[in-house]
Amino acid sequence: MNHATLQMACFVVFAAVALGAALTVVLAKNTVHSVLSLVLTFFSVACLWLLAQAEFLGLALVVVYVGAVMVLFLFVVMMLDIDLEPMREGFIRYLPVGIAAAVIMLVEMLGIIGIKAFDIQAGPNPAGESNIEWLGEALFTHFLLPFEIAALILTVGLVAAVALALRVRTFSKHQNAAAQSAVRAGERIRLVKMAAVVAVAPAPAPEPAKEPQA
Amino acid sequence: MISQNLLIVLTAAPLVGALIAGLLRNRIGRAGAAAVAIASVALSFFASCVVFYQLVWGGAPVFNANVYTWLEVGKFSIGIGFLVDRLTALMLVTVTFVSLMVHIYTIGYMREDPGFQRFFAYIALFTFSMLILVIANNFLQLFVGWELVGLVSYLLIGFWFHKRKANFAALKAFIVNRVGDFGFILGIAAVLYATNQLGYGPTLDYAPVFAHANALAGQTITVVSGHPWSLATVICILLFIGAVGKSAQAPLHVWLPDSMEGPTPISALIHAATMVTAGIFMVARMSPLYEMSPTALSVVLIVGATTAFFMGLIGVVHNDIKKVIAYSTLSQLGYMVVALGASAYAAGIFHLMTHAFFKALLFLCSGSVIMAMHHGQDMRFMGGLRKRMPITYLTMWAGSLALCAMPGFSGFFSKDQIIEAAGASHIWGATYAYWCVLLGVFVTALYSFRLLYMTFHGKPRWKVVPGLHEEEGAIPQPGVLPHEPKESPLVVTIPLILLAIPSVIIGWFTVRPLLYGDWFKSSIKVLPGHDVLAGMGAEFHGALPMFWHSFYSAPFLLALAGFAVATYVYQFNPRVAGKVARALLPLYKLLNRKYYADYLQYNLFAWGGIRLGRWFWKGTDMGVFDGAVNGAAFVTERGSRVFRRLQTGFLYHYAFAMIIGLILLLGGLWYWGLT
Amino acid sequence: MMDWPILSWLIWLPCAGAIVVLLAGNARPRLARWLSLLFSVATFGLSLVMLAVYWVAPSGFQMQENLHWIPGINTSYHLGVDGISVALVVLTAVIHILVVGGAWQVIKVKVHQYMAAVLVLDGLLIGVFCAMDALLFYLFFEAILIPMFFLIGVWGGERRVYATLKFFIYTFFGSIFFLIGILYMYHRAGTFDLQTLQNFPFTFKEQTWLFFSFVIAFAIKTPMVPVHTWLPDAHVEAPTGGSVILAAIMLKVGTYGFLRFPLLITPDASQHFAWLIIVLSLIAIIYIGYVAMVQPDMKKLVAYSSIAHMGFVTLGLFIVYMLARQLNDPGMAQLGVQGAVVQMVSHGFVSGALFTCIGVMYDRLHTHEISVFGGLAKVMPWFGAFWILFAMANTGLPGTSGFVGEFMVIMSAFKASPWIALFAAYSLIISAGYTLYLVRRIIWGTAPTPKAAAMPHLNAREGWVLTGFALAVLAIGVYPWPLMHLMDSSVAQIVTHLMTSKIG
Amino acid sequence: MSIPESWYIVFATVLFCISIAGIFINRKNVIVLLMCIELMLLAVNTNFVAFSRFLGNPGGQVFVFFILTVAAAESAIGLAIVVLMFRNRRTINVGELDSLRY
Repeated sequence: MNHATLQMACFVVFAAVALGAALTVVLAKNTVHSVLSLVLTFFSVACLWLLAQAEFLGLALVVVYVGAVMVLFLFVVMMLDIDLEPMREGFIRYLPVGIAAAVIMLVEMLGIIGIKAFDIQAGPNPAGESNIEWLGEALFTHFLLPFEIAALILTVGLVAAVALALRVRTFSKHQNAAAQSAVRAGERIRLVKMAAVVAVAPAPAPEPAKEPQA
Repeated sequence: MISQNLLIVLTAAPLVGALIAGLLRNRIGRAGAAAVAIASVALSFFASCVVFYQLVWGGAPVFNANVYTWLEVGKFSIGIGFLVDRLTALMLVTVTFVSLMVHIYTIGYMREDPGFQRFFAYIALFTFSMLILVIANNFLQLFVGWELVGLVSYLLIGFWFHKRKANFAALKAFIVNRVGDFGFILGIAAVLYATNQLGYGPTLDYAPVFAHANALAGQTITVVSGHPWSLATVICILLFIGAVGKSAQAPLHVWLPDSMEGPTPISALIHAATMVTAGIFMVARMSPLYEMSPTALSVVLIVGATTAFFMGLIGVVHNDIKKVIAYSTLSQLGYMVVALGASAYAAGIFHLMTHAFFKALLFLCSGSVIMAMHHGQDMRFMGGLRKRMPITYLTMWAGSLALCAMPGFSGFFSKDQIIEAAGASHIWGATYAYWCVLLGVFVTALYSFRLLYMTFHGKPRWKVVPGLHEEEGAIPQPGVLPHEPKESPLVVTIPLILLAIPSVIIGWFTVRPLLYGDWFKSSIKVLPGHDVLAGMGAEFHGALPMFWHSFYSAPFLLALAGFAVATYVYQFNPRVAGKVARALLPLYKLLNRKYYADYLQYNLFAWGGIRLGRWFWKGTDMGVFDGAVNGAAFVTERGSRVFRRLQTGFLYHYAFAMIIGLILLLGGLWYWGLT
Repeated sequence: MMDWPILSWLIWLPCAGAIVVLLAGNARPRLARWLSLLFSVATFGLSLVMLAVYWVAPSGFQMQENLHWIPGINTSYHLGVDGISVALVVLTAVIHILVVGGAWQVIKVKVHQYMAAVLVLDGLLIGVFCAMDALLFYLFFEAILIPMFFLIGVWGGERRVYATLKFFIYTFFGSIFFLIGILYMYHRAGTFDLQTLQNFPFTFKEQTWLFFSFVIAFAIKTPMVPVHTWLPDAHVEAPTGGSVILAAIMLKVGTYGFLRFPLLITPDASQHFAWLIIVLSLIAIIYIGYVAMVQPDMKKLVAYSSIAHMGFVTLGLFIVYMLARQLNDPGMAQLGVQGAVVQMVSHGFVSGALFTCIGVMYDRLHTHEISVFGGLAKVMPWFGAFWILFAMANTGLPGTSGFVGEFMVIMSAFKASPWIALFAAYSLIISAGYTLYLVRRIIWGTAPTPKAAAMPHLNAREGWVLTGFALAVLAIGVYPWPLMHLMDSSVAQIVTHLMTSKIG
Repeated sequence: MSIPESWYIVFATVLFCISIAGIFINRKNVIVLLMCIELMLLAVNTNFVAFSRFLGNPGGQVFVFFILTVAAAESAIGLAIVVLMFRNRRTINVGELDSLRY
């Protein structure tokens, strides 16, 4: 078994795992299972990317997606008390439709891409040895501005997510330390002048309601 | 030389008077307004006399110059200016004199009217407009004056604007006049077309147009393709349509009887003496053009003759004193038009002048009677006023005799010559015209004396109820007066006397120069072939022989017959009138309904127009045009209602739509290829 | 002096004034009124300066300003005025003073915004008449919709939403075709400059398409007959000032557009389809006259009469080909075009005055219904006199401005064809019919109700505004020569230009 | 490297189609929908990686980098919205969310 065959075998294995996991994502009854299958998909695809010598992205996928995003999904799924039953209705009814759509699309896409693309072989790795160096050079020269903007988008996304999910409990009692320390003497007490309470005679019976004016 | 400044003063004085009397009416008060207006018209009259003198005896040449340029486009320019020749001068004097008399008379007639100052402003403005018309040296200015007199006429007919009938009469007068003006402005356009076509430049000035009138001979214009019409005929008939409107010839006469809703001085000034004669003046002024078209002259002749006879007949059956005189005016205008048609322009103008005097006199007399009757105008409730109003009585007799062409009175000289001219003319339709005007004399005498008898003679058919107060809004009973009728004050009777004098005598010394003395010189042009007056001049030996000769002539005998019939029927045997009316019921009805012209006008044009407008508005405009617009909006809205059902709001439907779209897109790409 | 950008000042001074007026705020309506009067008078003063400069030597386009605007598409901020523009700019400036004066106490809510909208309109309308670049023209042409939209939509009557939408969408619909036309011309000629486009040799087929794209836009704006129905609705709902500007100036934008675009850019197609415009104009004159006669609402009546009068303008503009090309009579052609432009100016004053009069009546009884009024001659004598004057001007009485243009158009139309003149002259009858029928019902007679009998007299402000209109109407009617002199050379140039065919 | 590019493409295509089917099948569970979208992005990214490798152009990988960034932000916000939605409506069933209906 030479190097190439090994690579191909690896590809087939990882691809098969990825596709199987993806099917589970789609078909699983329990959302938690779906999320976990998605994690497996990401892992397998990351491996495929490694096979394509995109080491940085493969690792990034594992770190960012599996490590952060998928955990977030898991949190949400587990945190929310979701009644899954109504969401499963029509599952069987739509299964053939979904498969049909998927198959049609697959056929169309493959048809467009054509079989002629099948025997293209890659040249030597232009990145030399270091994929990170290669990518980093591009990222910090040509794509510097988009890179910075991407950072900004992430920040905005973070802030937005927090702002959306944050719940302020208005009815809870809490101290406002800033207000406490900023208070002045004059504001601590307020004297209110009020008229003395005088006993009033009972009000006369209200007149019958007038006819509304036309 | 006539000075231009004098002419400016002559024309502008009444305008200034009108503006002062109108705009400052509260500042200067009633007396002030009257004084200003009268002074301005008197100034104008004086200036007219000066101009007349200079032109006739002073040997001044014809004045023709522009004061300022009104319009200038490229080579084409029109000015506002003056053309003063003898025709103009005669008109100026007549107009300003009658106007002055009416101004003075108004002081008495309108004494108690709250619109006193307004009235003076209007009549002064009218005088100004009339002067603009008369003194014009181009077609545009003629049209300006033409329309302005129409405006003032409109305002004056509707002077008592709280009266519904007056409002409608004013509206009718303006619109019917506009029908005439419609033809008139097209006539002006045709003149411009002709000048442009014949190569003496686009111009609307009288001088070049008349000078080149001969060039019109043989020129044609194609209006309906395949039928070239004589250009001169088209121009003249179009212009004549204007005259038909303004001078109230059939079939556009309907407005004039209704215009009697206005105050009587107006009926005298505008609807008898001056404005309605504008058409006559215009045709006489355009004589060089009319001479080029015998067809147009025939049309003029026939229209005039028809009006002269048939409108006079209506006068016989009416009982409203002013309406009778109004129909008489129509008839007399018809006479003048006949004269024009017979190419006896001078006779037409002559009759215009004498008619201005005696018809103004008749109207003012009737006004005096109406004042005495407390604004009652129905002759059936008059009678026996002879003793109570001697001056009015006498002057009205004088006016009526002049109107009936009794030998010696001014009307005799003018009218007789018209009848003779119609008889002498050889153009197509002249025979018809001759018989019309001849029989018209009988009719004229009939209604004139009928009027006199019913008003002044016989027993009083009114009664006096001393306690009667004329309350606001109370309908006064006809023939019931609060106190005895009495003679009008001096401001009323003096104009009557002053107008009666020329009505009686002016014919004696004007007939020869005006008709046979080439008095008008260049201002009127007659082709030798049409010149009936020249032929008549050969037999004319002076006013006195004409006077004597007339006692054997047909017109006199007919007038006498009219007098006799009227005397018998209305003085001695009043019941005959009713019997005759019953015997000739269809005819009586036809006349009483004024040949159904009003009926037609009211139902066909007025209501028909409104119906048509409603139909256009509701049907075409709201239905079709706006319906299309609102329909487009409606269809869009309804369509949207349907299409918005696609927006289910379910996320997965949008996702499905996207995916299906993607599948279709990919399918398309695959099928048609990427390029 | 000549380098001073007076046209830019004329356009942007009132716009800047609008901002200043807005700053005065809602709480100080008095200040807002006086400021807007100040700015409109200042604009008028500037327009007089421009008039004086032009008057000295009236020929061609003067006071031009040409700045790069969007160099990428070769469009420039190109302003300039010829005699026609000068007349219309001065008209705009005058009318706006009268509108500001007319709105003085009538507008009670959001005074500053109202005045600002009026001032912005002032500037933008002047911009339309000064633009010498097609795109710039289009910009101003569209922009005037916005302040008018607010004028009707905010201060309008009960059905103002319907009227505003109709007005806006209708005119906008037309403008889209206009924009396509402009873009096509740019595609072909590579420039938006009007004078270049006027000399660009478009083929006949191109001209036909361009012609209809222009005509749809301007016919709606003018408005011409089948596409006129937005105008009565807009007028009925608009506040007085809005109506005055709409009738007096915005309609002229449409006819001015006819003059600058189809007439000169697509002369051959215009010649070929002139019959269509002439027929529509004649229909406007007669048919709309009948429609006007039966309107129960004064504003609708005057709105319809405006349509009829604009028929004279389009008629005067489009008989020019018959005269200049087929009959080879440039003199008469010039008379027709000039008559059309005089009619534009005159109608500005007359219709503005009529709408102001209606506004005066509306302020008193809060309705435009004819049947509510009566006997104004007794109730408000001075006002009645003004009414009569303007009504007479509307019927084209000589001595008022309404006559001059109609007279000139009829005169030249007779040469083109007696039939055209015949139908055009029918206006004499029908306009007298509807106007005086209105006058009979509201001025003469007696007041139908005690309320109508107790209407207060004209106040000084109303009196001055109406006097301003009256003076203009009479001045043009009595002495139109200066107006003609102003435009003579420009009109002659136009006629000379369109005598030569573009397709050889 | 000996794996043909077409393998990657076919793999990505199949992955994409699975996620398409997933959207149809799980049309009411918004979390699974979000996960399907993640799968789609993964498929696309795989293509980018493969193209970048086979064309020797770093652009594709840079793009994947950005997509990852944006997708991370997107799913974070998406999940936050889901949480909010659940808090307000006590459900995340898409079939009950129709307030944008006509």
